[in-house]
Amino acid sequence: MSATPDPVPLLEIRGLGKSFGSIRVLHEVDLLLRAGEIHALLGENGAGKSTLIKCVTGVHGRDAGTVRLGGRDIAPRTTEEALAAGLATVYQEVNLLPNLSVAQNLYLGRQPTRFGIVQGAAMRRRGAELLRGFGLDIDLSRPLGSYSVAVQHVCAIARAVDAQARVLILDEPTASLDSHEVEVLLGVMRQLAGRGLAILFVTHFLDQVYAVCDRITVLRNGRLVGERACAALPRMELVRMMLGRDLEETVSGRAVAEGATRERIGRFRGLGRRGAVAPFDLDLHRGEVVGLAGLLGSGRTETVRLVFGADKPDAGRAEIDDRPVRLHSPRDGLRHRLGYCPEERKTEGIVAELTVRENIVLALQARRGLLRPIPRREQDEIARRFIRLLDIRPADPERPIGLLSGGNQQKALLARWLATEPRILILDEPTRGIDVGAHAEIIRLIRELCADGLALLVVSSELDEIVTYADRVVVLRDRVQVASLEGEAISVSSILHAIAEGDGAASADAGAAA
Amino acid sequence: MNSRLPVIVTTIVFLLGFAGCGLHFPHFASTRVVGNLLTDNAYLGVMAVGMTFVIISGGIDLSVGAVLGFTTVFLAIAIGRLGIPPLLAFVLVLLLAGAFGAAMGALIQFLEMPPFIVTLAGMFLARGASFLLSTQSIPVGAPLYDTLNAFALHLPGGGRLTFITLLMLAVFAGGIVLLHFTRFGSYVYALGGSRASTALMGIPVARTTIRIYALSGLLAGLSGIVFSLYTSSGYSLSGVGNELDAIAAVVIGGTLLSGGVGTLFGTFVGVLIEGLIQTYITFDGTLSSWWAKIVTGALLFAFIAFQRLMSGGGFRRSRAGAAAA
Amino acid sequence: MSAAVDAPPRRAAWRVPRKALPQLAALLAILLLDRAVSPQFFHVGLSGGRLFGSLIDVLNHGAPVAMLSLGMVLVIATGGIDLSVGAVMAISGALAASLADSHPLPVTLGAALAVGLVCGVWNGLLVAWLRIQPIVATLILMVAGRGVAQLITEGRIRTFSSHGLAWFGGGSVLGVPAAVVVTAAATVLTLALVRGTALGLMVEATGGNARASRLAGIDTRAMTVAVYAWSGLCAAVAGILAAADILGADANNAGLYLELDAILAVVIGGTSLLGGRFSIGLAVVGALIIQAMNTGILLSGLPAEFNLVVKALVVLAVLLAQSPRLKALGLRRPGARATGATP
Amino acid sequence: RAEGLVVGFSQIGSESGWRAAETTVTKQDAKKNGDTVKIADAQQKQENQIKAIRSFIAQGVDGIFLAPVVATGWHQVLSEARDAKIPVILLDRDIDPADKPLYLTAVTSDSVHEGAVAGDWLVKTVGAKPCNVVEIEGTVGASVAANRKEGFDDEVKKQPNIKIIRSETGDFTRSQGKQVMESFIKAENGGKNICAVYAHNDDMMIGAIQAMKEAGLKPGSDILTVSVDSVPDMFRAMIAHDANATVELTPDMAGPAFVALGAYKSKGTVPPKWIETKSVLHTSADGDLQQVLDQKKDLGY
Ligand SMILES: Nc1ncnc2c1ncn2[C@@H]1O[C@H](COP(=O)(O)OP(=O)(O)OP(=O)(O)O)[C@@H](O)[C@H]1O
Ligand SMILES: Nc1ncnc2c1ncn2[C@@H]1O[C@H](COP(=O)(O)OP(=O)(O)OP(=O)(O)O)[C@@H](O)[C@H]1O
Ligand SMILES: [Mg+2]
Ligand SMILES: [Mg+2]
Repeated sequence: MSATPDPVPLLEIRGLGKSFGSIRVLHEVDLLLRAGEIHALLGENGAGKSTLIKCVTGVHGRDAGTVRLGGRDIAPRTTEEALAAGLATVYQEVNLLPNLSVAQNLYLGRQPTRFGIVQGAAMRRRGAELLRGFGLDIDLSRPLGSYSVAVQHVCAIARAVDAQARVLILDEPTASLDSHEVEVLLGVMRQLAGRGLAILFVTHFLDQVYAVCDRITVLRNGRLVGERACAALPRMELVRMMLGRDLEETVSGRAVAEGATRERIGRFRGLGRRGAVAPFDLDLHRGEVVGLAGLLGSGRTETVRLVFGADKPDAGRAEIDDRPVRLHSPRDGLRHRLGYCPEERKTEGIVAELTVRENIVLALQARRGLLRPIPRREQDEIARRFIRLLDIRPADPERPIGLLSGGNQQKALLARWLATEPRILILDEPTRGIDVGAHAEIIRLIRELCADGLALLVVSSELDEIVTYADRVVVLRDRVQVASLEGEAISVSSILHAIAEGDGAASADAGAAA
Repeated sequence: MNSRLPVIVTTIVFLLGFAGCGLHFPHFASTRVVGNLLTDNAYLGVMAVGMTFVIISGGIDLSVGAVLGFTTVFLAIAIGRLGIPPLLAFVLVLLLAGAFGAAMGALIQFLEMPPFIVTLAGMFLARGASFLLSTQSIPVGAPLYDTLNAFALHLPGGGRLTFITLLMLAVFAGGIVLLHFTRFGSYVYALGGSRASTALMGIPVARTTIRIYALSGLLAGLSGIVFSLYTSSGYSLSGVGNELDAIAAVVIGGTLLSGGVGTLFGTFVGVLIEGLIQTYITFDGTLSSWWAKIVTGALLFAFIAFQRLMSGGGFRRSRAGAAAA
Repeated sequence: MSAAVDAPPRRAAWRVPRKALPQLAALLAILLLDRAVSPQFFHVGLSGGRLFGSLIDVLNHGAPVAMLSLGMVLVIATGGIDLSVGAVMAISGALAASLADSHPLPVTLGAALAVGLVCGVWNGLLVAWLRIQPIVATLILMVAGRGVAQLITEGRIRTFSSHGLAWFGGGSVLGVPAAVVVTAAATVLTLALVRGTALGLMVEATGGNARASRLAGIDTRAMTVAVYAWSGLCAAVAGILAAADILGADANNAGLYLELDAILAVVIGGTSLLGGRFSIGLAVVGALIIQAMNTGILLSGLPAEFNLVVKALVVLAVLLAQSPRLKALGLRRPGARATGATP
Repeated sequence: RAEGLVVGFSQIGSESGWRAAETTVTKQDAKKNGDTVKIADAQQKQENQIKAIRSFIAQGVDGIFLAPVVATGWHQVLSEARDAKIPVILLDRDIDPADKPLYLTAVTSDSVHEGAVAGDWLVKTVGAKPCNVVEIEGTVGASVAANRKEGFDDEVKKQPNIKIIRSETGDFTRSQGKQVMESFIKAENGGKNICAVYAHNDDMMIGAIQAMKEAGLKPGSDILTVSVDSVPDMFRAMIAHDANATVELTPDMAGPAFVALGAYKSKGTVPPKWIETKSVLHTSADGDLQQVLDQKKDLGY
């Protein structure tokens, strides 16, 4: 691991309590962070991890408790003050500015200036250096918004790392990264810890925890479950701490019986869009899960958007049930019983201020049309059913969805599409930011769904996850389909091979612009 | 590059428009007309600079026209009636206008009230205040005014670059430096991109917001000074509706009202385009007052539509969430 | 700014069940103020079979702005804005007045409404298809529209004598002025249209997050065109009322600056200019608040040059009263940053 | 070479029927003497008028007519006109005396005088009876409004029996005039305390007349009315005995102006600095109301 942590805590959180209105979100939480250690903060979706972080860094005020940094009480009222005190944070939602250049985003507030004039060139040079440290080689003068979430997330991390703070807080930084970028990031974290930085690390990937962390603090329903040394804590034990119950081991292997009829629902030929993806062929069958694998920026999202009709293809044709159809808008997709859970939850998924109920019935309502409003009773019924089915927490259908934790928002979005009883369901990074428990549930769900005869098209950066449920894996590289693996041929190594095949540069231009 | 395109297009559109008028009317393509175009829109230009800052930061300021009116009356009374030395009066009024803007910024920031409404109330207040000062129009007889107005760089062909023209150009230059080359400028864009994110990045949101509106108020005051030089008088009704002209100029210049995107040069061209439309109308002169309005609208539409089409109006997918209007 | 991140932002704050309280309280307060400046404010009598009194005036003169706010509230809920309503009022009024004496009433009304609809659709197309920013898109019609209206009346005040059209100004139903009846009916109709169908949900979704709504299969463009069309229609009705009120169409002044009052009414009604959640009923209340204020100023006999200052102060007071931030300092609203978090 | 002069006319706007009439008449006059007139509508904005004048100069017109929206702020642009040797004639409103040398002549009525005429009529009509007057003012800040108020108020102040009890702005428009009158009626005990209304223009008065009728009052007898402009609708009202008196403000300001300009251009004769148009008083008692109305019909009111 990293440098041996010295005993005196650098950051000391004691008895921290927080409630939003009537809802108590945090109860007397303690957390000790020592200089030079990497400390994992774990818990289910909605456990209160992000809230804890926001209370410490001055986004929220806290109701009770003390925070001491280097033995001094601190009570930052804004992230600005927190930063000044030495707490650099990457919050769960990528919080950078899509309209500013990458360089500006990296150095906003710390731009090098002479006589008040920002030294653009110098800034870009330093920025390029910094990003290369993360294996990212992109044009820093282009607006950040033109790069994929993954790229944006790396920039956010780089920004925080560069802040020269004493404590670095990372809230699910790896959620949208692929294995390669995760490796790079973990490497950087080790280095920093080696330099004596204290790092608080929130994630749902236990492997990553065991790979870098020294200690683990676990929250459940806003309560401290305990702090353990990583080495002394077996995985099963950890999961029990998080869920408060055992996680029944997920059996791997295909869901549906091999003999099941492979009746074809969707058939796509030569579908493509300039600047997004090269023309590709794709078949989708009843009760089949097709996995889309590839590096970041390989064009997976673009691919599925074309299939759904979110973007207009400029080439190729689509057939549903062997009848040619026009999929040029989401409404077309909806009409032909397709569903699509987008990757970018915040900007393309939820309508933050609407309630969970309204968000769930939205697509169904759109399908029924303006003049056939869903009666309130039916809405409540639907909402309650899916809240139960997906165990969305808190189980309050009338809460603005914006107030839910990231993972629970994701579940609500899944519910939105399941409510429309689609025949083809497209999931772009469905398990991103989902806790171990829910993760297992969603995978089970995917299985059940295809057992019920759905055709699923799943984009995921987690290969071992794809392997567990995919009947077929389509691999993309640089916006081109490079391989399609069937049945027994599917394995993490074979996918990796297909991705890497022949060119190691694939990762270099990850997220390189369209 | 995505943010450059509209400006380039707008500029082209303006040049085409000017060329068109030049061919259409004999006396049009002259330095004199160009000089007039700048002089007559100097006050609007100054006002539009402030408006650009506000709009890029995702806000809006409806009070500027009224502040202009107030300033002219204030100056007329201070200089014309109370005999306060002009320069001192200028300083006073600028301080007043700046403070007024800052106050509105504070309301917007700390009470989370929508800028549109706060500044609308500000508009009523400023206009009302100028009524209270005086409902008559008051001449300003100050030697300084005459000397400043007399001063002008003469262009070949009867054109003149007057003092207020140069002042406007200076304001634009200063604004460009401030907006495009300083930290403050980048904060302005940041706020327009996303207030929430900006705050989470540890940028002083409150201070920046207040400064932006203070700046807008200040420049509105300055445009009031320009206007009072322009007419050497003060009148409580001057500047009615100018806020809309300024907003239109800014937006025609390719700035997004949703904030985060835009340039000052674009605004400059926007001001010229508005001026050009008016000059066209007066040069034509055969239009009845209602046809004049209709044609103004039509030209406005023509410019904007043409602009949209040239910069590819189609439904493009952009991941720049905030920028996606 | 935490509010905007993960706490209910301003708009959500309006949704607390007692959300109507601030507006209603403000209205009551202003009415009482009016009562203070003119003792017989609440007196309501009958004159010529028509209710008569300052209170009735408030309703009667509030009608046009209330009509406008019915359309405006939907436009704003989608995150747009419609500056052209004043001009559209002028056009429809001018058309109605110039047709009234030569054509049967249905034709007159039909034409006036149709022209309003056309204007609205035009705005909608500019916003939804050419994707011009609403404020500019509607600015075009705001400028040109008044010209069109003057073109119809040739710049003069076009008076008419048709009793049919005049009824909308002078007529009454069971003593209630026609304008009030019409507006009330329109309000009910709008509510039925919006809450009786899925329109309300879809508009709020579109205003809340247009991209997400589109991906959820909502036809956001059609939605946009629809709301602007409705706004145009409402403006046309307001135009008819205004013309009927003075038995003539005054193309130059009809609806001048009313767009601002309408927007103000909507915001006072608690709908955010950022789009999303909206309330039709409260927008109408907002319109009444504004009119109650104006009538009060007239009754007070205050010198004319004070009017604007008073108006500004009242507006600020009303908005302050309902500012979520102030509430936050009072009852600690979710997400409100407890600024004194020092242990 | 009085033939075919090119004249630029910077018109204030088209805010009222009277304004429209002035514009129409100007066009008609121009057609009569075979001149061409370029009209620029300033939409109530001085800056637009200045822009218009500048572009007239740039186009090298033979003369400029200016209906100034305010009295002040013309020095600079008028000097430019003088430097360009283009004579300027003011229509219907005068400007700051300091700028007298900058224009050829001013064809205006005296709006203070108009107010005085109205006041004088009221004084004569009520005689010694006590009389409470309510006044509906023009747009706050408009010089005409200020002057017509001044003229009227001074005239009635001399009489102890006449009191101005209320005064509000009606923005020169019918609907505002109506709304203001309604509030006056409510505030003055159903209008029983009101003996006369004075409005700064006819449009507002016509609105007020409507308000009185709706309140069950008889304008013209229960409450006396006097206003300024003499637009056709006011004559119709007087013929119907709904109104008592209106002071004429002729829309034909351009006629004399063209004459003066023509003479100046051809023979260089310098006209007097002020060509005053008469402010005739019309009352419902006159016999010739119908004729006057017929003359006014096609003037584009
Ligand atoms: N602003 C808020 N107002 C009300 N409730 C909130 C607010 N923010 C968070 N919550 C609630 O607090 C609880 C904890 O949320 P939090 O985001 O901290 O969970 P988390 O541990 O980060 O989950 P995840 O792993 O999915 O990110 C959730 O139930 C959420 O609904
Ligand atoms: N609107 C856009 N403008 C410019 N570039 C874009 C845009 N959208 C996507 N890109 C780029 O296109 C590439 C493909 O993006 P896409 O998200 O499809 O890749 P992916 O394989 O889905 O990766 P991810 O794991 O992020 O989904 C990304 O590198 C992204 O930077
Ligand atoms: Mg979280
Ligand atoms: Mg993707």
